[in-house]
Amino acid sequence: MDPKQLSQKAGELAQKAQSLAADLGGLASDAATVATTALPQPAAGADDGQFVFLFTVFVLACFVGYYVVWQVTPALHSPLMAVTNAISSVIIVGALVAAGNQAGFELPKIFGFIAVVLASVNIFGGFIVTERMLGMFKKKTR
Amino acid sequence: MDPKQLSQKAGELAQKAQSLAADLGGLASDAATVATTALPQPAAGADDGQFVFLFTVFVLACFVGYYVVWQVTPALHSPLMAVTNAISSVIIVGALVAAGNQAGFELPKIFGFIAVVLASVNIFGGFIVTERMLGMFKKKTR
Amino acid sequence: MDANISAILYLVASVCFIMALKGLSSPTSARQGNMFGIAGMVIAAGTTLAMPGMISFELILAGVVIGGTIGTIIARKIEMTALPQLVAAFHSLVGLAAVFVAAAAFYNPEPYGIGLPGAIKTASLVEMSLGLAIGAITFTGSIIAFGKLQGIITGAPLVFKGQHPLNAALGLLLVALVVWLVTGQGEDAFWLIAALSLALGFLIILPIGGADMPVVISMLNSYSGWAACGIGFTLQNSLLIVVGALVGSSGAILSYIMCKGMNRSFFSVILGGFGGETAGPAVGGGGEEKPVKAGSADDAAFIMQNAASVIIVPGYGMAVAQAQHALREMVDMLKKQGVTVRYAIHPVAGRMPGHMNVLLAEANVPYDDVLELEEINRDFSQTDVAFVIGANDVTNPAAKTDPQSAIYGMPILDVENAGTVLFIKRSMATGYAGVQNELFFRDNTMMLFGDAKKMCEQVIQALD
Amino acid sequence: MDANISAILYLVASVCFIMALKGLSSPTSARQGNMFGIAGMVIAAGTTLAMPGMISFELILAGVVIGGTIGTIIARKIEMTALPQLVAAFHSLVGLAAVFVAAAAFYNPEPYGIGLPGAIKTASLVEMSLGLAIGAITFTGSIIAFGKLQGIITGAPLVFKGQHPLNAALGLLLVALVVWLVTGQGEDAFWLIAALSLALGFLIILPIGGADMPVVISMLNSYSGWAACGIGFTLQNSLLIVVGALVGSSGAILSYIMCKGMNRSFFSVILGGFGGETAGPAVGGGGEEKPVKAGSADDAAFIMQNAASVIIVPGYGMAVAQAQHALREMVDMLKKQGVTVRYAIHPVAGRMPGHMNVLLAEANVPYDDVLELEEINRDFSQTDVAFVIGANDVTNPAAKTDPQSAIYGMPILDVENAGTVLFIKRSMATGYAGVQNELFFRDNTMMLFGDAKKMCEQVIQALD
Ligand SMILES: NC(=O)c1ccc[n+]([C@@H]2O[C@H](COP(=O)([O-])OP(=O)(O)OC[C@H]3O[C@@H](n4cnc5c(N)ncnc54)[C@H](OP(=O)(O)O)[C@@H]3O)[C@@H](O)[C@H]2O)c1
Ligand SMILES: NC(=O)c1ccc[n+]([C@@H]2O[C@H](COP(=O)([O-])OP(=O)(O)OC[C@H]3O[C@@H](n4cnc5c(N)ncnc54)[C@H](OP(=O)(O)O)[C@@H]3O)[C@@H](O)[C@H]2O)c1
Repeated sequence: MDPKQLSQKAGELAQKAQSLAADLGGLASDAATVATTALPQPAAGADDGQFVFLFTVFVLACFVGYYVVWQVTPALHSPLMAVTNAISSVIIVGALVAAGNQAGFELPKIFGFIAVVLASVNIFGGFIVTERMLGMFKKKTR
Repeated sequence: MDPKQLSQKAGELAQKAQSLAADLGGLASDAATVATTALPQPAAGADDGQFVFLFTVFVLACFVGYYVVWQVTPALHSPLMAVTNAISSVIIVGALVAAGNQAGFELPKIFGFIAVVLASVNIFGGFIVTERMLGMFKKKTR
Repeated sequence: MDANISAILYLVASVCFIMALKGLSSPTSARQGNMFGIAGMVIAAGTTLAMPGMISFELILAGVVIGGTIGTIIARKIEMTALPQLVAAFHSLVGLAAVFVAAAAFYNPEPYGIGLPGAIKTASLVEMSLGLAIGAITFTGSIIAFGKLQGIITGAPLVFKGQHPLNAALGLLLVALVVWLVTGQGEDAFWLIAALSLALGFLIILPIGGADMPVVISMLNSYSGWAACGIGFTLQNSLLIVVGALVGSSGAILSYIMCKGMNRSFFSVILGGFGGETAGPAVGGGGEEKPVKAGSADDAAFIMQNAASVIIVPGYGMAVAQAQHALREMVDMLKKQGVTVRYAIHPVAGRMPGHMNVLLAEANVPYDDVLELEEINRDFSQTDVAFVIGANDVTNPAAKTDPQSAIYGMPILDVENAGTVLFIKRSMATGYAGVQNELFFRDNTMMLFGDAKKMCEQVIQALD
Repeated sequence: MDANISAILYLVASVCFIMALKGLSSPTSARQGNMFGIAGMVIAAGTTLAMPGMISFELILAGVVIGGTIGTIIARKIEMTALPQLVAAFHSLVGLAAVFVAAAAFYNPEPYGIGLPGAIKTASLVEMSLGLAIGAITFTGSIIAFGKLQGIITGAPLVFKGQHPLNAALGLLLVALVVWLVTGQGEDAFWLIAALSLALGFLIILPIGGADMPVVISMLNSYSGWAACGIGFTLQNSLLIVVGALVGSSGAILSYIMCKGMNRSFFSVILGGFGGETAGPAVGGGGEEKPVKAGSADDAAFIMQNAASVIIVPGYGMAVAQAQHALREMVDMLKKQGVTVRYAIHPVAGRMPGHMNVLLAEANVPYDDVLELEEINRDFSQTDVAFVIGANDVTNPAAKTDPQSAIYGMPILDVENAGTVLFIKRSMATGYAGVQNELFFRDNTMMLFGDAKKMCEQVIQALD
């Protein structure tokens, strides 16, 4: 290897080292951003904390459900059945995600579509029939 | 610069480059671990999500409070006042943290101590006086 | 849409649903409550549609239009007497929808954030299969309930030997399949679970008698609520948790109220084999030897015209005969002639909770004339006439006097304390519980044999 | 302890506190409810003590022993008639404790995870100063309430000109100080807020009349509940949020019930200047010219002995005279002589909600003899004697007939419908509302002037 070649190589190496250093800097700053903006990812710890919160919500919602249902007057127990039926169709939320998340006509999308249809029957039917029932209850006109 | 020197330098450089590359590899893997194990840090986004959950808890708790208090029989409104008084002393939780978190006798610790004393008066006093009141309510003996 | 904004909107929707049920605490606030319910549903669906991943809306639009139209037509056309069937039918649809949502999530789990196809998180798979199984059981179970209530399937309990061991074995098999699904993530396991659950739905509900169907529907409703909670945990969605808890409590409490009203344990209902005598007028009990005082519409009209106060006790027969309108006309005429008339409703009169109230409301009876058992039971002793129309078990004093009776312990309306008791029914047949009613043979009882509607119309003519 | 375990334990504590209030829905379940409350508190404190950062426990132990002893002694010694004062006194301590917790968090924010000294998060600082201000206002406000109820401070409203503008100005100043604290993080700002809030507590409560104190205490209670919610948000602690919401609703609903019982708006209570006539027997209204029929204990004994039914209406005077035991003895004697005796309680009789119920319970009156206004009001017309002991406003028919009256619209006990009305009071003075009671001048009224307890004892002697 002659000095010229060598010096050239050395120059190249130096350049490479520099670019490596630059890369490194970039990566370091990337790493920093990643570390600081860290989105709440489904890591084990975070999930657990989430679970406790969800469980808290669940427990409180059970209390609310208990009180709110016991306060329903017996005369309106039929509308109650109809309206809870309609309300339980919120699972349409899951169906919407399945039906709207991809383009095309794949299997999950078809499933989502069917679920949307079924849930819609229930939602419209349930609320309308409840409305019809409730519309019939009238006070004495004196 | 003679070739020997140069080749030495080049060798050094190459070594440096290598160690740089190694560092870089380490950093990259660090970055990866950071990114994957990302703990839920108090970054803006995570905090907000927490807020929504806490707010959900708050709303549901208000419903529970509404129902549970309206169901209290008017005859027991005095015990209700006494027991809510006792219960509102859960702020002792904050006082305990202040009084137990450091050794020594600094100002915040003294504050915590005073708060513990005050809250304890309330907790013991409140529950005992409620118990006394409730103990007096008796059914007709026939 | 930002995840926080959508979380807040979901919370708003949850509050709307709570308000919807809260409204039902009184007839005056109930319609407003229903509006809250609709608002909640619109907010929930709208929020979901506005979420980032949503890119194609044609199918959704088509689905809502199709489903919405069908639902609207059914709800508008349905007769109020067919309510129990309708609720059962709608309920089966919720179950089927849950099955399809589970399938969609199984084949394309990414948008739900629960893993990749073939690599779904264990917890999510367990919850998913729970939702799938409950959904499928609800589907077939509700279909059977619908058939029984509509009279397509015999209301009699279909009992065969070894039923309960078979169901238990299938239940164990179901658990094994879930384990297989979780470990293997296979399609086969998924669809086997679905098929087995569909079969279980049939098997569990067939042995239960027709008149117990409302308890069954409420129970299934409750289960599907708890399943929704489970899905809410998977998707970290507090809306589903809140709604699930509401629906779950509602179903559980209604089942409890019904069981209490019938004085039967929840288990005895679910184990089935009760209520064979429901379908049509049964081959009358062995009591027909004893003398019975039968009367005509004219007699009834005369007695009621000369009474100061009358209490009407409607039951399942009024619904069968669709007699509520004729009844209300009759009452109007009596009122015009100065008779005080009120209605007494037993908590389990008819075939679903609140059944009688809705029918009377349909016939324009003001709800303040309609009283619950506790409110009116003491007044029978100061009443001249108890006019029992198509009710039987809910008036049977055997519930108080005969510890051997199937209905012993059930609270009853004390019609026997009234001056005269008029009974409209077609025969001497027993009611749902299959217990003979000794009131029929009392001195102060007069039987008015015939269809409830026709009898009311005849009384109206006689009153004219 | 793991953060999740402690979160679950906090949830358990929250449920315990909910059950504590739920228990109060009936006297039979109430004591069990109180046990739940105690359990909740133990769990909450225990969980906190087991958290990682906790290293020194001597001071805590000392604090709990000292505070616990004081609290126990007070609660055991206190007379039941002094309940309103006691609640006020305890309440002031909660306020002061909140102030000290805020100070501790300000000087050493790290363990609370809200920042470093001098660099506390803005949101936390705002919430902290809110907690501080409400705590300080509660402290001095409750002390004044205590003083007024105990009779140390005059119950009369202390009104001076420009009061409301002054309070408003101080309120604005408070807001400015909070802004200063948040921007500057300075100690001065912190303590200025504390001082100003203490002053505000005095100024807001002094102008409010003595008998309105229960409303004030409930209101302060409610505020401190909401403040606890705020702290819960800061510390991301759902226990504090749930408890805060419970206490907040309880205070708000009790204030509402009291205001409704007095038919006054919440605002009119808070603006003060009402109820000057409370302290001691006032210089009688201008009505003493009209003739009044005064009777003796012997007359009263004779009338009641010969009655079939008597309704007792207790009021604030019974509490003042501590007459409940003598009253119960008198009632026992009447019952032995075959008289039906019941008690009628007005929702705002006495000086705190449920005041009369506790006093009667103390005197061993069974709670099923004690009826609420709605339950018994219709029965007065079928009753021979209404025996009103130390009550006045709650029986005043001006609430129904005189739209000019201060109490117009307040629901009242219709004692006037009874055959004879007996009134025990010391003079012709008005009650808390300062309105003359025209019942005193009716033909079927007999006044029994004297101390309630002494009068009962005389009636007992006469009955013997
Ligand atoms: N409401 C609920 O939620 C619910 C739920 C589960 C179970 N159940 C059960 O259902 C029963 C309800 O009691 P109930 O008194 O309403 O009904 P019931 O005891 O079943 O009696 C109904 C009577 O109506 C008569 N009837 C039928 N069709 C008629 C017609 N067209 N015209 C005139 N009469 C007619 C029948 O006698 P004839 O055949 O002689 O005409 C029968 O005796 C209870 O046993 C209860 O436990 C109710
Ligand atoms: N309960 C609550 O929560 C609450 C809250 C806020 C306000 N308030 C107000 O408090 C009032 C309560 O009505 P109330 O009828 O119970 O009381 P009241 O109207 O204040 O009357 C009490 C009467 O007791 C008499 N009295 C006082 N000491 C007595 C003694 N030692 N022996 C015999 N009689 C004595 C007084 O007349 P003499 O001076 O002639 O003896 C007075 O007229 C209402 O105006 C209500 O709005 C109540």
